[in-house]
Amino acid sequence: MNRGRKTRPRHSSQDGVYFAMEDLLSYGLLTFATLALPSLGLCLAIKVTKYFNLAYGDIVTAGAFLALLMNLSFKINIGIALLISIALTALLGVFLHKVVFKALMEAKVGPLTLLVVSLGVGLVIRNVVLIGWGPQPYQFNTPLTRAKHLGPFFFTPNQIVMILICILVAIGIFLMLRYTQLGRLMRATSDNPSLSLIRGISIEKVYTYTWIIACGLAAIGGVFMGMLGTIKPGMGEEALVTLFACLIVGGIENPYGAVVGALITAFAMEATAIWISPPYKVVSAYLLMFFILLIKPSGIFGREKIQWKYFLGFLRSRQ
Amino acid sequence: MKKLSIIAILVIFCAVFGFAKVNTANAVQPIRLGLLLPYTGAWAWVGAGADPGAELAVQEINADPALWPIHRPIKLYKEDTETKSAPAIAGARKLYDVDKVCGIVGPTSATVRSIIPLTKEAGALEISPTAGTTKLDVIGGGINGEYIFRTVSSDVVMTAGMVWWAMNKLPFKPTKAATFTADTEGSRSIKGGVVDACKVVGLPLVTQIEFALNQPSYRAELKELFKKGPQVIFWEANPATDATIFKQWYQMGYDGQWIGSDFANRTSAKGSLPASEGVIGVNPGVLVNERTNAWVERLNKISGKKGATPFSANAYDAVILFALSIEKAGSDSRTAIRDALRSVAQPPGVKVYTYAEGIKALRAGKDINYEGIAGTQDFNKYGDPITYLKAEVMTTKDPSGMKRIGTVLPEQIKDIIDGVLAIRAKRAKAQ
Amino acid sequence: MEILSWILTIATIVAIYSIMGLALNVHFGYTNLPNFGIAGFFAVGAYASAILTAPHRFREMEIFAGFPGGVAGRIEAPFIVGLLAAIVLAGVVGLIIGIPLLRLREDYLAVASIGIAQTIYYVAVNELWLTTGSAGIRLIPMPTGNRYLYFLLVLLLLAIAYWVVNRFYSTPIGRVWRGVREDEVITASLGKSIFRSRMSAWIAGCSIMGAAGCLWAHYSMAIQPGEFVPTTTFLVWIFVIVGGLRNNKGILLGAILIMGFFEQGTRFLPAIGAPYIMPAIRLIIIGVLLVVFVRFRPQGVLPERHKKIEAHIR
Amino acid sequence: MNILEIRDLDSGYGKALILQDLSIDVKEGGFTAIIGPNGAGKTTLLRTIFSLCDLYKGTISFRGKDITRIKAENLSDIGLNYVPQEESIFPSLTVFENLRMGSVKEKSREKISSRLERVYNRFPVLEKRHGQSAGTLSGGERQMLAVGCALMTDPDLLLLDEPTAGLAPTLVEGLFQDIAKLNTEGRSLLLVEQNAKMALQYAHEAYILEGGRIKQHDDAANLLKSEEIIKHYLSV
Repeated sequence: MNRGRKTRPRHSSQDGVYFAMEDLLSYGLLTFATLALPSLGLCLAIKVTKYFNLAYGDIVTAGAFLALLMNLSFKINIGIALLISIALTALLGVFLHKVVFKALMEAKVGPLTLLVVSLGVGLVIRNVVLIGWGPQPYQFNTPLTRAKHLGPFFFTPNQIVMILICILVAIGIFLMLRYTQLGRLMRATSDNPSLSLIRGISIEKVYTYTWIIACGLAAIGGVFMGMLGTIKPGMGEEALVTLFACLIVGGIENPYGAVVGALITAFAMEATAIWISPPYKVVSAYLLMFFILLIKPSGIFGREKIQWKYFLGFLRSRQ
Repeated sequence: MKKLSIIAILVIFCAVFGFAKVNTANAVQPIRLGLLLPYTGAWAWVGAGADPGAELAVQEINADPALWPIHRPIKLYKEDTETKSAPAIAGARKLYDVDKVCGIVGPTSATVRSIIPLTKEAGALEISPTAGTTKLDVIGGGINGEYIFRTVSSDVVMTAGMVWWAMNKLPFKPTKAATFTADTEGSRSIKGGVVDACKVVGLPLVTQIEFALNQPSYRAELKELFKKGPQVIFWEANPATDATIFKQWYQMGYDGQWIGSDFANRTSAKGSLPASEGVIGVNPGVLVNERTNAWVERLNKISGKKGATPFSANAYDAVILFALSIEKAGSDSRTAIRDALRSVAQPPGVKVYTYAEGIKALRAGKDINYEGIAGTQDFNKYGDPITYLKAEVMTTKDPSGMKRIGTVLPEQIKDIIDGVLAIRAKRAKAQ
Repeated sequence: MEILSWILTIATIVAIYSIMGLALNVHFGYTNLPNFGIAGFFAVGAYASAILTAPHRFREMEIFAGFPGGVAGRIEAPFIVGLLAAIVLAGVVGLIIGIPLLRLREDYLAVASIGIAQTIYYVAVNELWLTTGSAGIRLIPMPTGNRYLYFLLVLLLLAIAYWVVNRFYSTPIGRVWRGVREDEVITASLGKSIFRSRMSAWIAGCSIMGAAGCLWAHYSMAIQPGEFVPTTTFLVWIFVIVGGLRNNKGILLGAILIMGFFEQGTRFLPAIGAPYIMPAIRLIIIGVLLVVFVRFRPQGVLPERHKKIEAHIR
Repeated sequence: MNILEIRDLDSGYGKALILQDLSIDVKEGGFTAIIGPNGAGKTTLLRTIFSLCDLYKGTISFRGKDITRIKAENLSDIGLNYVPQEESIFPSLTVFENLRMGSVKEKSREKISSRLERVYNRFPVLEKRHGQSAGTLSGGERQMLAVGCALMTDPDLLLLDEPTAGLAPTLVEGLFQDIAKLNTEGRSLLLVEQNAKMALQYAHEAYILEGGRIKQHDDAANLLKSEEIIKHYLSV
């Protein structure tokens, strides 16, 4: 009846199980490499600015296209193109913050209003990219290489570099948050913006730095997504809800949670592709998100306990 | 505030329709012809490919006032379907009701089925230059009052060509094949055709995989695809997805000859080369001879691109057929044009190869049979022609990304097509 | 009078979208539930009705072309059954989804509901036996057989939806909804279950969206999953915000302005450059409009009739 | 000489006018208390001074200089600091980091470490809790930390918002002594307090705020004697 389901691989032999594990490990890690940094960036943005920015997906797109511009039009090596793209995307983020969001935040509108506004901003970015590059897909100009078996993994050299960069940058961000003055300022502003003002912290500056970091991470994520797949105007928008799934799984304002959430989501997605049905890969991320929201809305690292009673509690609730 | 908004509405209203009125105030009343294509959305490349063909046809028809059909020039009214049915319906409605076109050229498989009822109601003729979906195989051509014709052949023809190529033109004789198709209507239509055609030629399909478009990775799907070692993979996706598929296919080091459909085009090649080196596409294409070469040259002046863009020949034929039908009908009445189409497109009649030839023959009182650029455009009872197919290979050696390696002629694949149609008729009866 | 026919086409689209706008008003305007999954409920309604009412011939054609037949075309129910099924099913789906969603903070709810709509989209694409996948369902009958009469039917249903949504504003349940919106604590202290009143508003809105989906399916006579993408949701949001959130007249006005004049009126403008540029500019303008309206006129063109909070709760 | 002068002040949040026609002075080296019932606008007053509320009318001058247009984040530079009532510390930062946030703008390392030392000397418990997350501190320790943070800029005028709210009664006395010590060291204090009796015992002068307006102003000692005051505010 359902032809889509016929594609479900069946791993019955020992060999098959081994290969499935290899797939899961390799593909899971690669998907993780594309999700982790944007997820961390989005987490920092939400942690500090306290609203959900739906334009973030399109900032990821912008990062990929800026690197593409450098890589294809100016014939710059992809590594340097990535660095330039990080800088330009960060600038874009700061620009958007100063022009659109700053005034609204100062007017003390609610987080939902900012969310709706960011929707409009995302629409603008996506379509500017569309006008600039057209609807067709692009690829970075990188040498084509075959993947090799390395222990339980199956990667190309570029992919190994990507995973390493991803892990190193994530660790760098954690160290920055923990041990630098900027990290302290970001945590303080996240804890209590008005107390930060009293203490003499210029929260506007903190917001600016946060956007620089968040958009820089978005650019890396966009380039990685482009390296694995293709670059097209809708790429970030498609990834956005998956990024939110990563955040919600890990606890929305927890940077460690964002990365671990990305890891869990990536493996859940690839496991779904291997064992259930490839088209439902993305759905599995959403379902994971709903499940977490149902039993532990603060994420797996949240303080509250798992609330199984929510499953049925609503039937009885009288207040 | 309320009054203000009502006034604002009225002002916009007047502005919009005033603009529409200005358009109609021309001295010589041109014949109005609608062009409904996806200029945006997922299939934007189809609209962009077909559009210059229609433009070229109109330019050639309007070039000599002496040869204008019913002594009036043709004017194209273009609407964008955005590859979605809501805008397609609004666009078609605008073409029929506001622009008062005498018929529509378009749209694609994605939206054609939403437009058919409107065309039926308008009593007009609709010629789709791009909709190959096999779901149109049993409608149109005057059956049930649905006058939907195509200048592109049904996917049955294209898939027959794909399978024929696999069996006859590859350096080896394949014994195991697989399908790797997206879950869209177009791709399913291709897959259905391939499955039936493989039955006809006796090529076993070892794996059939469907996947969702635009995913970041297809590694799991590819792994599954190559488990049973197919030598030929019949595939259809879209350019964005092709790029990902071929890159990952190359990275994973698999073998196999990919054969694609009309989606194996230049856009796809540009996105996926160099990984897709050697991938073959079998799709509607003009013959290589003096006539078509000259035509391609004329087209290039309009499109600004080298070579025939996808579906441009089909769109060209559709507009020429419209013009000839109008002359034959002697008026731009929708129903008259509709009823005149078959008498200018198919035997009996003198074979004509250009618009000028055709209109001269019509004025001389002869019956004509237009032989198009894309194919002979002789419609079967469902309004479908069998067009020429070409085979191209994706390669970095050609600057456009694709090199033509051969042509598939209708007579070569006729047996396969008949076989497929027989299988389908049997299946429909069994239900 | 063919121009009238075209205006009627646009008016029908506007009317169907207005119904969705009214439903969003119940969700967001009355109860502060930012539903960003409108397209999902729209799809549920459209598919429910399409599957039930599609003719046998559709199934026969599917099978001829080598596709699995699926449920659509087996039942051939009349329109009214399709409409009721759309309303009920959208409500049931709303109920199931509402259980985890309605306990969330509003912005979490917004993000999660985008995921819901996408999930429904993927189900529509992949469950061939039910929805025939990306190919969609066609040959859906238009109940009145005639577009002019169908417009009247849509208008009638819009009037009913308008009346119902307007009634909600002043009925006790509507007052509780607005009470929940303004101050949960006060409302809870008056012994009203926040969760239940939210749920009732949520289901009511979802059902209305389902009805709009049904009307759309029978109007376009062919549906496919590609229509139920987030852009549909965003369009509804934009015209609701521009027209005036929490004011039903404003929503109708917004639908006419955005869905009618802006979306359709720009079809009359000459094309600039590549053909994808004009629609992109249209969306950019919509994005900018959204930002500008939220920034400078958050209450929309027609603001809410002001009533004191105390009057909401009895 | 007044260190702080507030004249004809109207302020509030958005459209809600809370304080009306308010005039208050704090003397150089003085200890002024503002007492009043819940919802009188005491916290709003301090937030207005610190540019965290919307000011509609009136002037606020610090050492004769108008500060109504100075942003909140820059007020600590000119010798003013504020200890809010609730959420007066950053719970996810450690005690040390909290104190470090107190002097964000200070560049010189020696100044920071000498001030840190002074705070640790004054509140030795904070040094013990040095690396502990501030969210895990007890109520009294939190207040000490909040005051300590404010002292990190070495302010001339300190605004205190109900420092004893929520503390165990045994701790209240001690905290007030600490506060009074700050005053004797030469710092001017503006204290908002619900515990009127205690506040009046330590403060020099006091204002009584009710319904957003000043109801009475006198020396603390006089107010403490006034029967009406005792009846209204001290009997609670």
